[in-house]
Amino acid sequence: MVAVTIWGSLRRFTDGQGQVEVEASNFKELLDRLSQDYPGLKPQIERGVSLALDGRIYREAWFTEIGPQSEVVLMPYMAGG
Amino acid sequence: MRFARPATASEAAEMMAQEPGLTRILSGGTDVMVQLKAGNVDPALIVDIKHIPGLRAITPEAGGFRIGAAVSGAELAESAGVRALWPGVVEGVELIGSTQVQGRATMAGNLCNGSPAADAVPGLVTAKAVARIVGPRGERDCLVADIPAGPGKTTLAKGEFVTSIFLPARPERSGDAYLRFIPRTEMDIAVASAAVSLTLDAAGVVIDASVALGAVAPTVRLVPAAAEAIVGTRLDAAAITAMTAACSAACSPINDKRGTIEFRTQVAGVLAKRAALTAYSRAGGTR
Amino acid sequence: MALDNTPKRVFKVVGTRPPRPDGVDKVTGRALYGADVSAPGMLTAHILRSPHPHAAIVSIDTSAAEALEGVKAVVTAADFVRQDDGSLRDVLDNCMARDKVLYDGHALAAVAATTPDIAKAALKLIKVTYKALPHVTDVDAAMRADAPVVQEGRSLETVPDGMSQNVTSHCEFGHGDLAAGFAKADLVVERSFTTAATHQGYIEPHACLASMTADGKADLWCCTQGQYNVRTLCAAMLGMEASQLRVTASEIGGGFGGKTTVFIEPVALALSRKTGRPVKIVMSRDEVFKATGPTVSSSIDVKIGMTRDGRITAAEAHLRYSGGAFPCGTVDMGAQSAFASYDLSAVRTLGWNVLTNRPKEAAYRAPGAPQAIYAVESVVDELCQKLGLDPLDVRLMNAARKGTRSSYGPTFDDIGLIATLEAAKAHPHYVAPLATGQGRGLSAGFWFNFGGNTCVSLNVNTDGTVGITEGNPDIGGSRAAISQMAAEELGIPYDKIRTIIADTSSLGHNDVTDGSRVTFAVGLATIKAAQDAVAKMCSRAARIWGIDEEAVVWVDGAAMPAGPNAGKFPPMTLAEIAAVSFNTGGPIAGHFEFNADGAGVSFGVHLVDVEVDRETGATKVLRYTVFQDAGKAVHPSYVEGQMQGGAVQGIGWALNEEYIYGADGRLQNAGFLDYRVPVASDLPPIETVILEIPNPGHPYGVRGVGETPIVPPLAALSNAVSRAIGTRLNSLPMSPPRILKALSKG
Amino acid sequence: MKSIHVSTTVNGDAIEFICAPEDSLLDVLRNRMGLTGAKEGCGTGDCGACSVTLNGRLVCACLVLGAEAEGAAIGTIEGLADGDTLHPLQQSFIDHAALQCGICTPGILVAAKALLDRNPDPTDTEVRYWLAGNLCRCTGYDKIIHAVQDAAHKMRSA
Repeated sequence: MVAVTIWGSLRRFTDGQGQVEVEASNFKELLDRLSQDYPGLKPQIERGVSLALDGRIYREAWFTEIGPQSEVVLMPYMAGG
Repeated sequence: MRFARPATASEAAEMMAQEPGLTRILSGGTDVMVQLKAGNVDPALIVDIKHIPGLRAITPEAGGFRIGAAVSGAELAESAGVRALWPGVVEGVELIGSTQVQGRATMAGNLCNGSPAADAVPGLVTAKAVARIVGPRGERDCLVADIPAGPGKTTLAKGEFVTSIFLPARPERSGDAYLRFIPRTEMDIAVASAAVSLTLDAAGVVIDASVALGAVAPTVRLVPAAAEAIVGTRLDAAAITAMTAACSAACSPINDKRGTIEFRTQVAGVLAKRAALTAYSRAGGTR
Repeated sequence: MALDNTPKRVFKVVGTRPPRPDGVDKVTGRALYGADVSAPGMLTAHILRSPHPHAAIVSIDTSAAEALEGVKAVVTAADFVRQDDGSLRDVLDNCMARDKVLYDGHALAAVAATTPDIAKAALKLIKVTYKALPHVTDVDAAMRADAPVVQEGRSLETVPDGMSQNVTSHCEFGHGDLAAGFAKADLVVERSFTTAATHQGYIEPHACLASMTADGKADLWCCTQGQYNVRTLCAAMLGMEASQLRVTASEIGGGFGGKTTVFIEPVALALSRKTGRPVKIVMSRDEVFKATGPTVSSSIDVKIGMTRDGRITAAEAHLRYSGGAFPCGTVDMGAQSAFASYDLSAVRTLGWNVLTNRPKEAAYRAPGAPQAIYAVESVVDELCQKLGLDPLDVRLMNAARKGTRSSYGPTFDDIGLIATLEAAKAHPHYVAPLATGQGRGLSAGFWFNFGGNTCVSLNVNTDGTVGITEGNPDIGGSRAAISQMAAEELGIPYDKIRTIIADTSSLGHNDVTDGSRVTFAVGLATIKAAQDAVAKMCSRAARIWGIDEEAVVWVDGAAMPAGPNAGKFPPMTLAEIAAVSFNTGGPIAGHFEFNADGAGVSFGVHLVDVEVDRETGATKVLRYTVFQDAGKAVHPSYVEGQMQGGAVQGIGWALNEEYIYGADGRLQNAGFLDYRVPVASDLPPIETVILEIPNPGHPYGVRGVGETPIVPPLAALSNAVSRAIGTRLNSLPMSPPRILKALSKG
Repeated sequence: MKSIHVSTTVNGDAIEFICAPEDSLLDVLRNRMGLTGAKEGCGTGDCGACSVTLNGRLVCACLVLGAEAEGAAIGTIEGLADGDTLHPLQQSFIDHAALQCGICTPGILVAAKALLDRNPDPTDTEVRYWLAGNLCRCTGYDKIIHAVQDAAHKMRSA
C-alpha cells in the first residue's frame, strides 16, 4: 500500500482524510486507483495533477515507480512562466 | 493626408488657412506622430516647417535669444549662451522625453501641444518669453503665457503657427530653475512641476520673482501670490513656507492615472520650494 | 562501453562564459523576430476589439467591411471549431469572443486586407451591437454575493457552496495544528495585502505570419515560448491535423511566460485559410497591454505567530487571485509557494480564483509566487521589527532544509536556502552603514522549477563538428548553455557546436519554455543525446580496431581502447571517427527524448537599500544584491542575467507597475508611457552572488534559475521602504502618492 | 492619399523610395527597405527599440515621417559594423552578455554609439540617463552599462 498525501481542499472527497492508502506501484496505477476509490477526486485528476515522489515533482510520467516506503504527495498540475 | 514642406512661413500659413480639414504642424513631431499612431487625430494636411529659413536658428537679439520653432531640445541644450542666461528654461526643455525625443522635440511644439504638464512651458512663462506667430494675416507677437487655452488647446487662430520664441535679456543677479515630479527618473509626463525665476539685489534680497506651476490646472498656472511671498526676502524659512502655501493654494488639479489631487497639491509646493532655492543660488544668492 | 554516470564536478566548458551563438545576428540587427518576415502576396490583418468591459454580443455585421476595396476576408468566432475541452475553449474564446465580450480589448473580429490602412479602415465598418452588462474589475468586489457574474457555471467542484459564481476554484494546503501553534506564539501579526496586476512587458509585441494552402497544409511563423503548444492549440481551433501545421518559432523578443499561449496565431491561420494568401498580424503595444496576459491581481491575508526568540509557531494565508475573465490555476501555485521557505509545524494556505472583467492571465515568471511570498515576507519582517530580531537570523532559524516537510506537502531533498541566507549574512552589503532616511530590506523567495517533455537530436558532421537540434525557443541564452553542455559531454571545443531550434515538423514534441525548465531539461536531454552519439562513436572505433566495443572508453573527445586493449591503439578523436563514418556504418547521430523530472526547487535571497524622499514619496533604489542557488551555473553570465533581470522586473512591480482600471472598466494605461517599467536611470548596479548546491536530479547539478529572481523583490522593497519611512505599506505598487499618503498618516 | 517619392541616404547608400504621407520612417525602413534591425516595440517613442540617427541626431524612427527623410542621412544598426568587423560596442555586448532576448539590442547599440560619439568617457550615471529611453526588460541594464563602458574604454585606448 502507498500512502498518498492529498491537498486540503480535496479532503471533502476522501471522507475528510488528508492521507489515503491505495495499492499502486506506479503513478498511473495510483491515479486510477484514487479515481476508483474516491470518485470525487476524478474531476481534479482529469484536469491534471502533479505528483511529488520523495520530494521530486513529476508532471505526468505514468510509469514512475512508487516504492512502498515512498513519500507520495498529490499536487495540482503546474504551469510556469 | 497630405504632407507639405513649404519654403516660407507665409506659404505655410497660407496652405493651412486654405485647408478646410484638420491641419497639423510638424516640427519635432514627437506629439503629432503619437497622435497619428493612436488614431485620435486624422489631419488632412501635415506641414513640415523645419526647412523654413531661420526656424532652426538660435539668434542673439536685444540681450536675449530668439529660438526658432524647429530647434530641437538637443540643439538648444548645446547652446551655451541660452543655458547661461536662462538655465531653468533649458532644463525644462531638456526634460522632455528621452535622448531620442530630445533629438526632435521642440520648445514651440511642447508649447503648442497644449499639455498642462508640458515641461518647457512653466520656465517660459516665468521668463516672460514671447512667441512670434505667423498667420494668414501676417506676423504678431504674443506672451507664451497667453497661448495655452486648456488641455490640447491653444489661442492660435486657424492658419497661425509659432515661428520662434524670444527669451528676453535679464538683469544681473538673476536665476531660474525648473523641477518636475515623475514616478521614475525619466520617460514620464510631469505629475506636478514648478518653475521659479528671480532677481536679487546686491544684498541677496529678492527684488523680482515669478513662479509658475505645471500639471496642477488646465493650463500652466502663474502664481503671483507665491512670487509676492518671496519678494523682499532672502528666502528665509517663513518666506519659503508662505510661498509653498501659496503654490498649494493655487492648485486645482485632477485625480488621474498619474497622480491624485492631494499628491499634486502637496508636491507642487515642494517643487516650487526646491526650484526657488536653486534659482536663488543661480542668481548668486547665499542664504 | 563504459559511461561515467557519477555527477560530474570538474568541468572544462560548463562554467565558462563563451559568446552566444546568436550574438552576432542580434548585435547586427540580422536576427529575425516575429514581425521581421514577409511573404509574397502577403495580406495584413487587424483585430477589432471591444471597448466595453462586459457586454453581450447581440450581432456582428461584417458586410460593409467585406465590401471595402482591398479587404480579402473577415473572421469572427464562427470561423473556429468550438472546443469541448474547457481550457482550450477558454484560449479560443480569449482569441475571439463568442457570445460575450469579457474585458476592454477583447477581440471579436479580424480583417485581412491588402494594406494595413485598409484593414484598419475596415474595422470601423464592422457593426457590432452590444448589450452592455455590469462589470467588475476588483478581486474583492468580484467575490461579493451581489457582484456582476463574469461567466456563469465555471465553478469547480472544489468551490464551497454559497460563494459568488465568480469564484471558480478553491484550494487548501498545509499541515499541523494551527490553533495550538498560534497559542504558543508570543506575538501574532495578521495583515491584509493587495498587489496590482502587472504585465510581462516584453519589448516585442506578439507577431505572426500564417500561410495555408488550398490542400490544408499550413506554415506558421511566430514569436512564442513554445511552437509545439502553438501547434496543438491552433490545430484544434482550426480543425487541422498536427502534421499539416508546421510552426516555426522566430527569435523571441522576451516572453517571461506571456508567450506560452496563443492570441493572434489562430486568427492569422483562419484568415489565411479564407483568403488563400499569407496573412501577417502584428499587435500594437496597446493591444499587448489590453489583451495579452498580465499576471493576476491579488488580495491576501496573512497571519503568523512567533515566539520572542524568533521561532515561527504557526502560519496561515488566505489568497484571493484574479486571473481575469477566465478560470486560472495560478492561486494554487501561490498557495503552495507562500511558506515554502520555512520549516513549519503548523501551516495552512487557502486560495480562491476569482473572475473579473480583465484580460485572461498569462503566466509571468514564477506565476503566483511573488504575490503570496510578498505578503508572507512582509509579515515576517514586521514580526522581526516588533520583536527586535535580526530578519536574517529569524529566517535562518526557521529556514526549510533537507528533510523539512514543505508547506505544500513533499519533503525537501538537498536545497540551498540556508547556504543562500548565510551568504547574504556574510556579504558586506548586509552590514554596510545606512544614512538617515534610508532603509534596508530583505526577502527570501522560492520557485518549484519544472522539467517536462523534451526531445533533442545531435548530429555529428563528417568534419568533426556537431549540430544540435532542440525544440525550445531561446529566451535568455539557452543555445549557448546547451552547446556548452554538449561540448562538455563530447569533449570537443564549444565553437565546434551549433545549436538550432527546430520547427514542429523537424523534431518531436517539446513543452514550452517555461518554469525555468530549459537549461535543466533540454540540457539533460542534450547530455543524454551526446552520450548516445558517444556510444555509437565508441562502437565505430571498436570495429575499426577490431576489438570489443565494451573495451572502449570516451576520454577528452576521443575513443580510447581500455581494459586489456589499453594503449594498443592510438585514441581516435571525434573528428577522426566522423571523417570515416560513411565507411563505418553511415552518419552518426545521438538522440534523446523523455519527460524530465527532478528539476530541483530553487531559493533566492535579495537585499536592497532604498532612500525615500519624504516630501514627494519617491523611492530611490541605492543598492541591490541577489543571492541564489543555481545548482551549477552553466554559463554564469546568463545566470547573472536572469538574476538581474528578474530582480528588476520585481523592482518595477514593487514601485510603479500596475494595471489601472477606471470606474468604466477600461484600462487607462495601455502603453509604456504610463505602464512604468524601470528604465536604466532608475537603477543601481544589480550585484549577484551565485551559489552552487548541486541538484541531485541533474548530472552536472543544474537547477533552473530564471523564475525565482522575480519573487523576493516585492517584499524586499516593501520591507526596505517600511524601515526607511517608519510605517508599513501593505499594497503594491508603492507608488509615490501611496507613500506620501502613508507618511501623512504615519 | 498620394504617395511621396523620397531620395535619402541610409548607412551611406543613396536610396529612393515611395511612401504614403503617414508612413513613419520606421515603416519605411522595415517594410520598404527590408531593414528590420530597428524594431517597433511601441510606436510612440517610449521604448527606443527603433532608435536610428537622422542627420547625426539620435531619434526614434517611429516618431519621424518617412517623407522627412528627403535629403537626410539616416544611420541604422545595419550600418554599425564595418563590413565583417563588428563595432567595438557590438563586440562588447556579446562579450559581456549584455543581451538576452536581443530585441532592444539594435536600438541600444545605435543609442550607445551616439553617446560615445559625443562623450567618449561618460560616467555610469551618464550612460544610464542617456539610455533611459531604451527599455530592456531582460537584463536589468547592469550588463548593458558594463558593456558600454568597456567598449568606451577600448575605443579610448585604440
